[in-house]
Amino acid sequence: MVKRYAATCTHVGNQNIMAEGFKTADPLEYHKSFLKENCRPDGRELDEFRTTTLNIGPISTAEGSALVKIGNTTVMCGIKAELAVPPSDTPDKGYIVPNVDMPPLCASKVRSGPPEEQAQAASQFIADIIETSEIIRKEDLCIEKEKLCWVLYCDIMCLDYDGNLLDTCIVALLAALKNTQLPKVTINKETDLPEVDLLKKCSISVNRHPVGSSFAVFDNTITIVDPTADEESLATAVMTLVIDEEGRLCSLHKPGGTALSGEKLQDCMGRAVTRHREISKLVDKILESIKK
Amino acid sequence: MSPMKLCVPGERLCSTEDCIPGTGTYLRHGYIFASLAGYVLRKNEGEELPVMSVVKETETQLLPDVGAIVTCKVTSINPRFAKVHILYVGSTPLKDRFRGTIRKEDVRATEKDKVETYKSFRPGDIVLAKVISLGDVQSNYLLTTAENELGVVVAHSEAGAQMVPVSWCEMQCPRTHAKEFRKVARVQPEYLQA
Amino acid sequence: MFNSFKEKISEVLLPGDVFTFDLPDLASNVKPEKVICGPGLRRDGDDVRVCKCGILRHKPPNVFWIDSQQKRYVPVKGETVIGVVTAKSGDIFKVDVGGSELASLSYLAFEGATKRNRPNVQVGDLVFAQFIIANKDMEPELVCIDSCGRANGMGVFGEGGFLFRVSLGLVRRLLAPQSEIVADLSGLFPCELVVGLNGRVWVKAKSTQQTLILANLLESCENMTSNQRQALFKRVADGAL
Amino acid sequence: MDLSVHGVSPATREFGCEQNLLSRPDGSASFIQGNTSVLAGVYGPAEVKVSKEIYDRATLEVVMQPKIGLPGVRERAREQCVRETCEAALLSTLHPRSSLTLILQEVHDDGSLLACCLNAACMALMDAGLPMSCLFCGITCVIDTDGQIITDPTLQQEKESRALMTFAIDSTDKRVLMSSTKGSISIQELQEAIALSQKASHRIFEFYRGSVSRRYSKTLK
Amino acid sequence: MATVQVSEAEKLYVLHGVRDDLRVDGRGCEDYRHVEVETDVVSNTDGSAKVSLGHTNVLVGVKAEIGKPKPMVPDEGYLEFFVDCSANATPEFEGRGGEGLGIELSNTLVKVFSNKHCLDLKSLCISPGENCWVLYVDVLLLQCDGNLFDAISMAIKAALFNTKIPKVHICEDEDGGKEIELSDDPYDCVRVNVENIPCIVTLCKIGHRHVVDATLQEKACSVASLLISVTHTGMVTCVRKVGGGSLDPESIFEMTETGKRVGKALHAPLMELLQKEESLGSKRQKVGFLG
Amino acid sequence: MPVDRRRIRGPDESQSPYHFISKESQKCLASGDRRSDDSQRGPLDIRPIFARCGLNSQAKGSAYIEAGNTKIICSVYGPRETERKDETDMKSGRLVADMRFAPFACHKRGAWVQGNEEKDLSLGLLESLRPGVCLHKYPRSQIDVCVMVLESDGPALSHAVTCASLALADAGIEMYDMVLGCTVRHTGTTQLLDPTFSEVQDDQDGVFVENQGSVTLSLMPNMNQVSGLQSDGVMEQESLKAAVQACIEGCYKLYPVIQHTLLKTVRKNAPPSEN
Repeated sequence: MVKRYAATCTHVGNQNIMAEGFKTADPLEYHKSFLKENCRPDGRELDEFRTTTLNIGPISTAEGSALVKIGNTTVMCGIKAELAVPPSDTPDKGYIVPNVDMPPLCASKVRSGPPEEQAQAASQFIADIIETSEIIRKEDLCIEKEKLCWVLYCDIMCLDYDGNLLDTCIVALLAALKNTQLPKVTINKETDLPEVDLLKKCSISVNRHPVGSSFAVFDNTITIVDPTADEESLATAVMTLVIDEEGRLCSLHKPGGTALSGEKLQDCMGRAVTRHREISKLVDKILESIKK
Repeated sequence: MSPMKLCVPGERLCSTEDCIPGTGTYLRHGYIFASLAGYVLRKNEGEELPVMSVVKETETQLLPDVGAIVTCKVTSINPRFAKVHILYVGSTPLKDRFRGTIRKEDVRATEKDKVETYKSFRPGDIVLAKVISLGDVQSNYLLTTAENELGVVVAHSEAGAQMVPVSWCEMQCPRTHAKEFRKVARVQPEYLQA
Repeated sequence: MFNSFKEKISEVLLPGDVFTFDLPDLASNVKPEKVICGPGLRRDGDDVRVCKCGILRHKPPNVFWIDSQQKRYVPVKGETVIGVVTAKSGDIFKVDVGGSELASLSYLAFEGATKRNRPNVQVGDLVFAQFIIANKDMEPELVCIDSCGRANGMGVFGEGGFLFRVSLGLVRRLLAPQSEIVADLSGLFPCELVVGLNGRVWVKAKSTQQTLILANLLESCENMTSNQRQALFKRVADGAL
Repeated sequence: MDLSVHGVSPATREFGCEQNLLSRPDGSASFIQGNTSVLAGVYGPAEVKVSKEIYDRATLEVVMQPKIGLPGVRERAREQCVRETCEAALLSTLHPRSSLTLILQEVHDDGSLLACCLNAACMALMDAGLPMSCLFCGITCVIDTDGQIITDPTLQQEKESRALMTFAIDSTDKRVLMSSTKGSISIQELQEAIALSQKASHRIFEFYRGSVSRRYSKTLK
Repeated sequence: MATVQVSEAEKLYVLHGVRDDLRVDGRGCEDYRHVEVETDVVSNTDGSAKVSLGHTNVLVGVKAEIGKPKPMVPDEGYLEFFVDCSANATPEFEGRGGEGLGIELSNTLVKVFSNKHCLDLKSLCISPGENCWVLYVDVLLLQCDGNLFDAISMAIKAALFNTKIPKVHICEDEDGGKEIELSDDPYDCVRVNVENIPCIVTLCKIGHRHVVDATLQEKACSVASLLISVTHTGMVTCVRKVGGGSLDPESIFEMTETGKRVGKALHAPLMELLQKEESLGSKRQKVGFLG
Repeated sequence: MPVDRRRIRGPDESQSPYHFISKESQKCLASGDRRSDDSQRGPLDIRPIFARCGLNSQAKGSAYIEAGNTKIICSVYGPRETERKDETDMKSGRLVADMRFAPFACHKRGAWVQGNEEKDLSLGLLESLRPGVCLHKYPRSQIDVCVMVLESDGPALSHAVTCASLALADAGIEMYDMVLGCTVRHTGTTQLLDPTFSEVQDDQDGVFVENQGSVTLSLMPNMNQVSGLQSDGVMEQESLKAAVQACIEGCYKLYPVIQHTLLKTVRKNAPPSEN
């Protein structure tokens, strides 16, 4: 790192801006000077994820919860279950309602008020993933056809935003769902009202395990994995690949930006597959540890 | 070496009879109290009494103050003034952007009426400036570059290359050799690299 | 490259179309000609790339540009425009010319104006002025004098007359050296006609009625062939409309 | 691999486009793909709010209006896709500190709506005369239950499909600028779909050229 | 909050006056300004009252509507508060200027009044889990000259005293569905028991002492105030510190003591006044808004 | 009621399962004596507190507090440019406090949109913190304090105050004193310090208990000044006084923990050897 720093200084030449100043004054050049040497300002390789940590079930008021950190980026997902009448067009299904929120505490740029575009797009993205991968079978959420079903509110909140929101959200959602336990509900024949037995709880079956891998593209040539907030804002494009355990794509989400060649896409795909293995292992390990 | 004393805000450090209050402290009822969490420093600075201050690991110059040297980026210019974003106060980066204004008459010290902002700054330039006023309700921080050491330090030419200063009012593009006008800051020798 | 340009003259081009240098013919060892790129063409490394859609035009010997139809005006240095004074602040006027920001106009930039003798310009007045500064980095600046300090037709508009907007393409046709439209129009009614390159046209004829007829005719020229136009003008001249 | 898919040009519905049909915006276009129709309007470069000002480029905002009701989260996600695609094509550094606004009004949705929005957006940006480094087009593909890939599907075909992909493709290198997918897709299927979309893009860009030429032939003679 | 600018000299004058138990308008530290209460001032409400306290003027209207009980308490009705800070009261409220204060006031009113200790919420229940009375209490600030809370609380107590809720009959139709029938007779109504409804006393700390019913000028001289709501028995139902400053524990104890004493004493004359006005019935002389 | 178009909506109506708890399991929920959360805890003990500073990478300062099951996170941003300036901002800075509950923080799912109660708590937080911050040092700027209650089991406001003042100190914002929060639940004759959620619940059986209420107080321990005070319920003035005193004592019990947390942070960020 120290060596890199010196190199940056000479790059700036005789200007009386210190190396740290260079970062703020011309952040793009600063990052590019690292990428040229196949490394990144935080010392990572181009295809290296930040440390991912997971805490499953930290919130006792939620039916299921998980806290995920990828580097500094921290996301908490809490699952709250409520009872409702099934939708009229699919009377044998329940609801899953995911929302991603970026409250003002997660980043300096976020102002209080309704969610901004990024959070809304993330909500839609997560909703699409749930729909596509059938992570939970909505039929499993039905308690009695046409009468009663569960609504799973998956509230995903970013507590610290340092890039790569989508990957973190997917892991948090997956881990929280795996942690979710619903009480037993029966419908009382006399009153026609539901009766909830908090003593009998059972897990819901998680059907599929989607895992995301995000990439940032610099000038059509360099792709880096797991971008930080700085890297995201300087990159010319970002992309998220979501893969399930069978290696099928749940999503290729690239909301614009500069073009990406087929070969690069292929490389990213390969990285996404290994990432899936890493995350599955991590989730299983943590789940195992909390069972004990 | 004895362990350095630590304190949290609100802690009473000493009486004003023993010390002069420095940074990170405040005075109340004749005593000096800490206003920061950090290390307690007692320094003799040639005065009768030592100065008592509290320091954190990072510099706590959080706001541009009158007289402070700031590093800023020019965001827009018009014939009357240049608008800038203040990036640094001294050597401390600001986490949030503060806006400032360099008025035409504050660009340089001499021949003020002949100053043209267009020949002094361009959007994107990195400029060293000094805070002259916090401004009023409507305006931003008012800055000046009317000193030899102040002015443009980094600028890019039309061709996109970083230019080299050739005089106090001109910079040159290394690629096209075209010269452009700027209010150039004199490069201080201690920053020059071998 | 020159040849590849020539082939395309008067053709419609789209953004992203590229002109590459002809491979230098080693045998003949002819130097490639220089090309001057006008609006809508940009150098991209060794190539020239089209960035606006429109028709490729050529002005001998080697100037090429894209003639495109657009409505929003973007200030260009040296162009004359019609602006509306929207504010006075200190020693400048703020003028709306239809661009992305207001242009400034110094009160000294009028013929005969001095610090004591300020021109009589009010908020809401129309001015005919020329850009002396217009580029992406700066606030555009107008003047109402030429390089010799003469008004040269520029300044504040007088009473009466009618201001309306037409497309930038039509404006350029009106300002062409021998514009048929202008010739035809002035054949109908005697009038004063001021055309700003920002798509604003000011007309004043003898009566309000004539002014309005002229304005309407001009607006309808937008999408007419010259034959259609001449037919229309003839009907007006005959008093049919 | 079904080679026949690669052999023939992928099927698309009939296109229609009209530029400069609205008088208020600085650029406008309507784009029709079969029964799907979108109206686009562009304003700018215009004055920008101080809070949204970017010192070295224009600020682009995209607003998407559904046919019925008010825009929701889905529209916001699509706006993001369209905006970032446009940003890749526009030379927004030529108009720093100004605002560009693109409004997309859904007129009718009969499948491939996002693709149609992208096409309408591109035509409207061109109409406004905004400088662009290249053009882009949108193509939607679906994979039906038999594993067949259908380009430019109708709403019915979308409903019956098991996967849906929309790509934006640039005119210079025919690469993927934007991708938005739904449904489980194998990597092979993805590659086939991209290849097909790239093929289909030629057709759309041809249509763009024809459409613009027609417009200029009308006005500039 | 509506504020006035006070110079240092004025501040010192007020401070010294308070020290000597003599305020600028001649009152002692625990004296209220002249209070006027009038009920039944708005005809299209179910209960209303107007209170003026010095130059502070507030109008409260109560509207009773049938709503659904809250799921957690199916056998209770509830109150909803809305405070309208109209630009009439002070130009500062123009546009959205009064919104923040309005929310602050109504949130505090909820805390003070909307609990079962001060009002028998069960009496507002019509049929458990299905229907209940919702009392919409709308507060309109007509003029602000300090001490809004005290004036509003008196006005709310008076308006609730004045509130007449129509009697209802629940009848069952053939299908077993329930139907609610409102009594047509305007005299066939239920009254709200306002006995336990507290009054708010705001104490402003000025210098080392505190005053009740501070004017805007006095408020500007104070760093913090304590708002205490007291019932007729002298029970304290709500305490809140408001304002940017802090208080030492000793003065908090003194202030609660004063608050309790002053607050307790407020109830009897207020009730007396209300009952007297009620007994006059239609014979009473209406003062109205221009009086 | 306008519909929230910026979030994905669920069914129009859904109800918490806690409204339909069967009789048997209800008993189990309410079982156990008070102070069930920690058998060691006496009525005037606070819950063991876990506090840490500097967890948020984006904020100028941040803190996290865990007291029993109550979990609160706070970030401080600024001083930054005030968005809307007025005359008073020129002389001294503006403190802005925003307190929210995560939708999953309570038994009943909360809405994303900040409700009146959260606004009221934000105001209470602001008024408790403001006397402690040297705002005159930050002219023309604003300091934003954002508090998120991740899980609420007992007095959110008092812990939020403590957490926020830790975050302010971590941010290096100059303060006259730390601000600590404490809540006491008073029932009849007993006082419970730092009550859990079940302890502050009014008796659902509808038995009217005289002299019952809660007091939340914020204290600046070195100056011995109360910067915030809120109470509800119905209490005799003497009980109120006793509760206030209990809160103050509670704050002093809390102070060493907070002090320790801050000092640890200072030491971690800059080990003494380097100075």
